[in-house]
Amino acid sequence: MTLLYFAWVRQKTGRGEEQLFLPADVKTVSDLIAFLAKRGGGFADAFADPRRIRVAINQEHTGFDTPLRDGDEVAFFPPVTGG
Amino acid sequence: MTLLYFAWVRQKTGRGEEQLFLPADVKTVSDLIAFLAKRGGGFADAFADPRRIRVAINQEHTGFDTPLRDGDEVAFFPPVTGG
Amino acid sequence: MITIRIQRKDFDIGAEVAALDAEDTGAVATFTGKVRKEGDLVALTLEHYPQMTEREIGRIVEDAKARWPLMGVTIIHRVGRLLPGDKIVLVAVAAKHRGAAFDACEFLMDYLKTRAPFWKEEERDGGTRWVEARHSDDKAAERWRDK
Amino acid sequence: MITIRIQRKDFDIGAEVAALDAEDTGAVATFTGKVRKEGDLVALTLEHYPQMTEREIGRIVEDAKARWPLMGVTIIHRVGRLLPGDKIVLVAVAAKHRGAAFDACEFLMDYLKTRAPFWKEEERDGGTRWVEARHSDDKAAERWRDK
Repeated sequence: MTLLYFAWVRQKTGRGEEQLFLPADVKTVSDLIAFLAKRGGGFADAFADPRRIRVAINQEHTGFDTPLRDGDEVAFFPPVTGG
Repeated sequence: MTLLYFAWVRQKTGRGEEQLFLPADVKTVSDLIAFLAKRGGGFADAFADPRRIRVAINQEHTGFDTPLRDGDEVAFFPPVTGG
Repeated sequence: MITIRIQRKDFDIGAEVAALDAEDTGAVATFTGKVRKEGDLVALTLEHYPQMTEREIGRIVEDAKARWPLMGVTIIHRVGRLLPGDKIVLVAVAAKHRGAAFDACEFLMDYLKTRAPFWKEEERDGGTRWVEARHSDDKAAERWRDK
Repeated sequence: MITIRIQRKDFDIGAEVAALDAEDTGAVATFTGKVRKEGDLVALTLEHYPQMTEREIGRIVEDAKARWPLMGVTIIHRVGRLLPGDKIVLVAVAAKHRGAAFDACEFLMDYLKTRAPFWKEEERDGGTRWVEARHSDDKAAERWRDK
């Protein structure tokens, strides 16, 4: 799957995009956040408080319970501040 | 006083403006409307139904009970339709 | 800054908004009213009460300024003969935040429609006819009474 | 007609409204959001999620079209580094009547603020900082839920 990071999530993780093989025990967005936080460093910092994070799958806003499929484009970002 | 007429009130009365000495028994806008209607012809037609008429005194919207003074500028017109 | 103009000629929305802008403005709401093309409508002629128009619009703007913190208001209303597609009126409101800009712009339009001394005469294939005031405009203006 | 553009360059409100206009349009409401000059603010940099932005705005516009009879919508959102006084966003809505134009314009702004994937980073004398989402924007968007 493709992971994308924006705004301070991008800055903390130190990357804007990466490719990831979906690990077997990662079923939902929540699982993926826990998996990424365990990387430590900037990832632990970025995902320390999931309430501050929003997620889109395949360019649509969604919630943390959404199941993931390999091939998904998953984007993590702070609440939006455009307009 | 100065009387002004706009839109169909102007068309029915056949004039846009006139000077008038305030008759002694004309105390309020209602009295003036009754006085003008008695002229007959286009004036009777214009003022036949006072509910269709609006009035401004000295360039401010007002009601039919307002007392008149000589020197006032009194304008009669239909409900406004700008914007 | 308050600008009120009654004019025969057209206006440029972008230029009016640029003229209205202050540096601490964050939000500009505008409304443009146009002559709708409908059926056999040939033209609209707008008459007004020149001695009263700008004064009444000025009072409406003061009322809006008392209700919302506004940084600028521009109101332009055209008079004379206008064709389908022509612009009739512009209301532009600048404020720090969008809520005030939107609300004040809508309030100004509702009050212009029901208080500013303009009258429209329609010209159709069959002749001319004065436009009737609409009850829905009175209702729209009444919304603001108790706010 | 629906126009959605994400661009670095500025826009001309008058030209956009002219392009939006259909002959049976009677009402055009616009909203322009700007970078406010405040304190030591030097610039705002707008980042977005390019693959998602136009799609999400498209969904917001479809939602508005399902709620009101609209004749045209134009949304332009700038990205990149903007200075105080610069325009950020334009929402322009054309409809037959002003109620739909005003409501849809405000709805589109409320939804853009809370759903379109843009993020603002402020540059001040002391450094840079990501702008926090405002609770008042969520509240503004929630108003439309049951309407």
